[in-house]
Amino acid sequence: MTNYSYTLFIPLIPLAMFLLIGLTGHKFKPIVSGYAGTLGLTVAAFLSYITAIRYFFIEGAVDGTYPMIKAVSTVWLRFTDTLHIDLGVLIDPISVMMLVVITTVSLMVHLYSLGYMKGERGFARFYAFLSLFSFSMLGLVLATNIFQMYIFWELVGVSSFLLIGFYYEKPSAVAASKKAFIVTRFADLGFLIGILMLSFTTDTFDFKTLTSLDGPIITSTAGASFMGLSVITWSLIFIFIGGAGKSAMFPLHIWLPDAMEGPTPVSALIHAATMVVAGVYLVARLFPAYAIAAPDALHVVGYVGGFTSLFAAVIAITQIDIKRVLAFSTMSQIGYMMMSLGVSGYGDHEGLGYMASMFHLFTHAMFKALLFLGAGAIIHAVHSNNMTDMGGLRKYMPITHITFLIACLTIAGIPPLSGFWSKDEILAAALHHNPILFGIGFGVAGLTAFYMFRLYYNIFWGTDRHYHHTPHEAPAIMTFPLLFLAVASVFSGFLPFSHMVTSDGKPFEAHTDMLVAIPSVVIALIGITFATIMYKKPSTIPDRLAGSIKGLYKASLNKFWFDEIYLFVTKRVIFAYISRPIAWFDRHVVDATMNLVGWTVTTASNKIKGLQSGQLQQYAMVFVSSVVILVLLFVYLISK
Amino acid sequence: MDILSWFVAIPVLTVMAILFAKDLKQTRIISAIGMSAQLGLTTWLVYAYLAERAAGNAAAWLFKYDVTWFTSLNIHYTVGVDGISVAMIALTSVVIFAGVFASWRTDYLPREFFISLILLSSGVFGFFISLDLFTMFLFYEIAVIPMYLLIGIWGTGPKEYSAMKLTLMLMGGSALIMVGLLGVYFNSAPAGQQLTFNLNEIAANGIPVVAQQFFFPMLFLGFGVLGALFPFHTWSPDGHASAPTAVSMLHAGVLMKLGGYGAFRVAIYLMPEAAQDQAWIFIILTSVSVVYGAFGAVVQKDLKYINAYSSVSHCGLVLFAILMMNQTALNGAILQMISHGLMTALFFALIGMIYGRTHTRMINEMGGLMKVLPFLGVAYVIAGLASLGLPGLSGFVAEMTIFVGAYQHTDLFHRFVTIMATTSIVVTAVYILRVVGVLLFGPIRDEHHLHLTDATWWERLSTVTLITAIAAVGIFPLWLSDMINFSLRPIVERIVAAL
Amino acid sequence: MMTEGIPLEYFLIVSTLMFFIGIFGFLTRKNLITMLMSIELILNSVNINFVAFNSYLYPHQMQGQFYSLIIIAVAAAEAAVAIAIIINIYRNFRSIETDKVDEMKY
Amino acid sequence: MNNQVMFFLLSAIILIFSVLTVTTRRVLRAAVYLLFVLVATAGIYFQLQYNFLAAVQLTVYAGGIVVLIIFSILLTSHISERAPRASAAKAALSALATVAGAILVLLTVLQFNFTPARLEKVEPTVTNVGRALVSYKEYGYALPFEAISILLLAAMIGAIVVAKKESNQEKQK
Amino acid sequence: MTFQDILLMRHELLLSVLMLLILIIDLMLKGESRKSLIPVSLTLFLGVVIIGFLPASEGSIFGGMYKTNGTTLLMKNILNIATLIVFLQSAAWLKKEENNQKLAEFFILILSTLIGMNLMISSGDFLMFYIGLETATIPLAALAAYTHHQTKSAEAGIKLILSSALSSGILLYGISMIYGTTGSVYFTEVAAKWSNEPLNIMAFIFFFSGMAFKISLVPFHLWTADVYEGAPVNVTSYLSVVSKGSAAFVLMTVLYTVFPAMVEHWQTVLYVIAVLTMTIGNLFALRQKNMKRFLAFSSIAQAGFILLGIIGASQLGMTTTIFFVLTYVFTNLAAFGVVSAISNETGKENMDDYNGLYQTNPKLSLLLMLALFSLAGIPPVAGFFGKFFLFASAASQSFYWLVFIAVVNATISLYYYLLPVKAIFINKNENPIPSFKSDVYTRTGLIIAALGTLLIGLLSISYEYIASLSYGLQ
Repeated sequence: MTNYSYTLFIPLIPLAMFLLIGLTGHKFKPIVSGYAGTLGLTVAAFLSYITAIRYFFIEGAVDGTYPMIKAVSTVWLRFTDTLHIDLGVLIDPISVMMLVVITTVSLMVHLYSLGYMKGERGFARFYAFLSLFSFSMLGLVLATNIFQMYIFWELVGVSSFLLIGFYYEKPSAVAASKKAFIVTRFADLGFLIGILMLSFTTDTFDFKTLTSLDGPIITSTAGASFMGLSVITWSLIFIFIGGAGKSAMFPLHIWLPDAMEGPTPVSALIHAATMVVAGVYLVARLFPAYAIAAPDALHVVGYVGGFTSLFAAVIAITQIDIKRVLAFSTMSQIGYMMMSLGVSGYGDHEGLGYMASMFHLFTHAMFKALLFLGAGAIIHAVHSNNMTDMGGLRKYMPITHITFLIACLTIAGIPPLSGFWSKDEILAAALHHNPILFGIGFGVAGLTAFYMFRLYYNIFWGTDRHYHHTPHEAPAIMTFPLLFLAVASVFSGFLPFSHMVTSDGKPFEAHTDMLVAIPSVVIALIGITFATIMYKKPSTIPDRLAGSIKGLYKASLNKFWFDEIYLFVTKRVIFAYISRPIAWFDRHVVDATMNLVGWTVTTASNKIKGLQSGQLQQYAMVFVSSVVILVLLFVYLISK
Repeated sequence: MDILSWFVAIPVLTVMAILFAKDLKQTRIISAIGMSAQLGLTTWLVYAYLAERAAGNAAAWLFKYDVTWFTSLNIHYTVGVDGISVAMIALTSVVIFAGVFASWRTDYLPREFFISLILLSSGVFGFFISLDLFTMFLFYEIAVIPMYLLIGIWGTGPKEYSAMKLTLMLMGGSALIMVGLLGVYFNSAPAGQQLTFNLNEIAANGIPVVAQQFFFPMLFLGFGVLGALFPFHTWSPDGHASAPTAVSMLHAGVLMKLGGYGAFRVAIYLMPEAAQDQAWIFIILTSVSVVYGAFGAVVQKDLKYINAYSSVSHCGLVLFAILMMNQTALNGAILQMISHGLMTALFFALIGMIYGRTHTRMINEMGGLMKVLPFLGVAYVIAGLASLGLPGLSGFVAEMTIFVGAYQHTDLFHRFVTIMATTSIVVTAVYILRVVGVLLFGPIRDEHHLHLTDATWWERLSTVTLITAIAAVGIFPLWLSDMINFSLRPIVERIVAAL
Repeated sequence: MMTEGIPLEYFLIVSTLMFFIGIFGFLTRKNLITMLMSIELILNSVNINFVAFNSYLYPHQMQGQFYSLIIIAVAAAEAAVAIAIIINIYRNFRSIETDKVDEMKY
Repeated sequence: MNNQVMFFLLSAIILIFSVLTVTTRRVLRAAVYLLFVLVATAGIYFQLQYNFLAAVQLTVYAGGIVVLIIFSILLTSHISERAPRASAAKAALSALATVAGAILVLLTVLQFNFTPARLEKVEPTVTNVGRALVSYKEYGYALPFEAISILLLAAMIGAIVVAKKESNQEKQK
Repeated sequence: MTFQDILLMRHELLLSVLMLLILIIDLMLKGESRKSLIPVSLTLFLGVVIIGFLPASEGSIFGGMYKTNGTTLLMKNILNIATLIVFLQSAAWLKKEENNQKLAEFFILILSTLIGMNLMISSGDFLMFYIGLETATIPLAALAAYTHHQTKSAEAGIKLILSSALSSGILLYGISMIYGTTGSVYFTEVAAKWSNEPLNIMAFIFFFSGMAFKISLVPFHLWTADVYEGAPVNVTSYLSVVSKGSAAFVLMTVLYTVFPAMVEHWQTVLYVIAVLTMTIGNLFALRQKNMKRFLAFSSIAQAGFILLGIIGASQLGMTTTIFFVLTYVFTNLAAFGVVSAISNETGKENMDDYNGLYQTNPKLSLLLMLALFSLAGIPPVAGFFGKFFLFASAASQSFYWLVFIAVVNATISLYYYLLPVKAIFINKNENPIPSFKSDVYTRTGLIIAALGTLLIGLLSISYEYIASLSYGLQ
């Protein structure tokens, strides 16, 4: 077996950069930090590529199966003899794939930010956080056990928090970062409970053991059940809640649109390409467990994914803020991936959904990062997030325009761009397993094409707005990543994914199912056509359409009032009906009881002061009657 | 003199030296030297302890030293350390070291301040090294009582009320402990044999179960008061809010740990049968503490109150874990004591430093301080992250050990309350982020705050010491955890054997 | 015998009644000197007890008798000091009524 | 028979004058009634043949203490002065406590079965009393005799300290 | 009777001789030279104290009326030391012009009461016991009324003498019944013939009430506060320390040696009285503003704690009781010493006057704090050990609820012990008591008390020594 222990450096280099920049960054010029971070990530990316090439192409499958290799593992914290948190590196198809995704996108974002963030206060801080995030995300995907994953899961959460709140003087950014952290934290609670339940039943954290076919999770009959579902199922559902939170699945999605308050490169990296797919990765990581031991849990995954993809797509149609459109689009696409996992079986061609999900994850990372970076360039040029402030930008920003168009076509699923291939596999898998989900997916494909082109036309076509200064193309340091990612978006669809990333590690042949491919392309084209009609030129159709379905439009525009619901729950219920009463109770009942004790004592003290009246005869009276009482008591009442 | 007694002797010698100090300058230099020596000694102790263990010394207690004190009552001055006490000693040294620097600029009666503070620490050290229940109790009270003066004289706000409340409630707790200890003593040996206060001898003899049922709740409640057990925690918010910085640090950081440590070392260890029978009552109380404290913190406006309620929550977790009575949970409890000790000390240090600049602790009167006080701001964020259990900082290690351990309990009830307790991590996130968001981020609210200066060198030293310790525990928990585990094993075996 | 036909209990009844009359006096008399007189009644009743016991039950020793003697002596000492103080009170308060002597209370 | 008459007479005097002592409103009369009580008590001692004791009772008590009391009464109150009555409530309470106490004690005392020690009687003659008074053996009373002298000395000095006028102090006032 | 036998009484004899000697010296001194009586008396008394420590044998003389053993000797020595400290602390007060005329009398009266206590301690029968008790009480009334021009002082005197007369009347009635039921007043014979008939128990309760008066146990305590407040401060400290300590010791020895047959009965009585005493004492102490009155109620509560030692009814009980008395002597004298020093210097006795005292008189403040902590039972000062062991004694008889009530009371007591501490250290004052330097006697007295307070607990030898002398029920 090949020695992959050098892979340890892939996460460690960004960590080192984080510490270096964090502790000494303020001593140098800001740009030094940028270079240092970028350099570090370049090395990490290089190592990742080498690893990928070695794993997939040089070593290849052993006995027809891609092996799961624990390259490094050391005990970090020991709970019991069997339960211990190890820190290590796990090399298997999905982790290697994720290495490539993360380092690629991250490197692009690092480069891009050199231009985008130039001159910002806290430039060094930005790069420190980026490095921290890269470290955490890499650690997450390389996790050898579920607890290590949880550790890095939390770390990416906090990096995300720090980066969303990068503009900490802006109240909306602070609020968004808080929201993101707390919502995901809430989901993480589910993850933690899931881990606790799982480890109690299986007595292990190790992924290898958990997912092996003769491991405890799959062989254990897990007798205890609750509400008709086994403990394993419950624990996997709980774990999925964690994943759903991070991946912004309905109803834990509300943080993602707000997270767009962060700098745009961050949105590209964290909230489009990498961190938000961690939930998908988590389910994929435990896939054998889901598929074999808890199909019910997998159904939950599928339905949540499907619903979210539709739900988010509907909202995306009406949003004005271009980053929010992209954010909802991301939610929708991740929902797709989840759905795909949900409709997958285990092994061989049954596992098509799994493969498709991973495939889509990969391609989505490329084109969504591209979209975000493109949006960043636009925002950089226009100084606004709203598409109402944009229009006709194709003239000013040709490179951005072209790359953005490619990305739109990719996400719409137009062949032969990468999005087509991965989406096609997902729909194929859904068709075979669950027609309802297929229907949803199919509809979403059309909606996606529509809202993406609505976005595209609104930005680049339509009428020119009055810009404060003429928008201009971004500098080369920013356009290079756009071009690179555009190339990746175009060609990554040709990767033989079914030969590399499969549910059981064994390659299989995936065929393009014309029955699925043709209708999906058609519906995408229909979507594009509608968008073209409505938005290419200024037109009253959108308004009229909105007027005719006013209720739905309003609901979509207001994101189905989910923010308000959450606000209600947190402010009105938790604050007003739990915390405040508790605080009140603590002061006025518990503390008052303690004070009451003191009050009773002092009051008693005052009440009985008459006993000491200063009157000698009263003293004598007490004396004598006490003697009498004592005699009565001890001679006649308590005598033995 | 044996090595461990120096832990008590150094503070006492320092106090004596301070008596000859002329002014603040000399006083604080002497204090700093003394406490640095203490920290050095601690480092040496940790090293020596680990070396002994590495050399294969498997005795439960190392560096034992025994002098008979009251022969006729069989009271001894017996000291010794195991992994748990070494860890607690290390915590104390770090916190008191940081505390001395955090109170570098005490200008009102500085000598008296440092004397009380260091005297208090000697009580804490004595408590942790004692193997004899009598001396343990003696040191316990020595540790508690200077609090009255420290809060009453150097405190802020309704300090007299708070100091009195704190002292009375804690001494009420220690009153219960006294009854409990006497009960233990008079049941410590079979009829006709020499009674003893020695922890291990009592454990070896075993206490009759009937007596346990009566004395266990007394001891547990008694120590629980100091451990901020609901509903006896109300001294904590007021007390901490009024106390001066270093005192809050020491009190929340170390003194509250005496409660947990005592509950474990005395109540659980000596009376496992009764503990097993009655655990459910206290488990309910402690899980209430955990959740209730966290929710209580959410709506507070005073930084110190937030942290005090947070301490109620976190210390509740300690007692909660202790009651689970299995190896992992107990390990988690000890880790949580250390972790909470460090981070709450850091919190209080920072709050003190911020208060020293802004002269308010109300979060709604401050805002955007990160911009003017970057060092303190970052440190505060780190403390907050530690508190909400971010991996890589100590809180995570402790909480996870507790949760995993508690969830390993075979009883469904225990697992259920464990899940209840885990919900606190979300609430913790809520109040921590609320503070960070309002206090540090956003625009600056008060124009006067624009001209604040960032941390001085002593403040930095104090802060960095604590952060280093937090990170050290958080990043490399294994040595600590293993050290504790090693010493827990015989204890847990005894507990299991008793059940 | 001069006590023939008189049971011991008679003496005890007399002494006990005297004792409680003394106590009643102590509790009700306003004048400090009469309170002192009540004390003398009490002591006298005790003396009767001692003497009666000695005479009826334990005549082989003179313990009771001597006890009475000592009590008489002590009573004298007590009375001397008490009267001195009462006179002092009279000087200070211009009254020897016990109700008035309550400067210190509570 | 004579004994009984004698005893009842003495008892009646004791009890009646006791009551009068504590109830009369004239202080001086109270002192005189007290004197009667004390004398009657001495009578009882005589009846019990404790002649020495009776003599001491008459000299010390009747002759000493009562005289002291009368002098102090003369010093502190007017002859005609009538002592104010105690308030009804106070009197009632006191009476209650006293009566309850008396009943309780009498009940207890009377239910006890006193058994005389059947040992040789020591006559309380003056010789025997004198011997015992200087004996330092068992049942000798030399020590109490000495000890009481210290008490008497101390009491005397105490009385003087309290009663004597402060020359300088009073003058200054 | 040999000279050796007489030597058994050396405490009493020496004190009597000293008393007479002072009387004679006083006759020879006139006017201002009278002041020299103070050092002379102190020196002579110091000699007596030292001689008291010389080794002595145990024995019984006067046919068992007078007995000595290790504990009685120890107790007498403790009382001697306490009295010495009281003398030292009184010097400043005695030197005042107003006391010039009656200097000797102060010493004589105190010494006579000390003799009375010693006799009481050594008594082997109820007769000597009674004489001792009265000798220890009657002169005290005169001392309480020592200050003529103060109405409070006279009031204290009359309250003490009349209350004590009533109480000794009741006590005597009890003793008469004891005599009537057992046929003797000798302790050994009473113990041998004791039966638990109702009359016996009643007699015991009458007797106990008289003793309870002396130790000021609730509900027989009502005189205490008024007398303590009214009497000159040094007399108060003598009353609260020496008088109370000796009475407590005697109560214990009597219970252990005379009434062992009714141990269960008197344990119940003590139980009830202890609870009452601690609670009522504490409740009253809470509200006091006058330091003397405050300490009076505190000493009542402390008396309640002492019962927890006595209730042990064993060697442990005796040891802990004597040990507590020892710690209590030093502790309370330290507290009273400070109060007396301040009172003698400024005439201020109220707690509010103490506000801000630390600023001006740090040493006195610290000492007072030390003493109060000791009274409250805070380690490492003596009071902690005393109290802990007392509770241990009660616990040894499984009176855990009693111990529980006691510790609750100890917590309440902490509240009021902290009040003066608060006044001294925390409260602000525009016009604090000015800084002053006490005379050498006072300081010596304070230092001795402070050392005792600090060291007696920590040095286990004192406890061990007492334990080696103590005995249980006989």
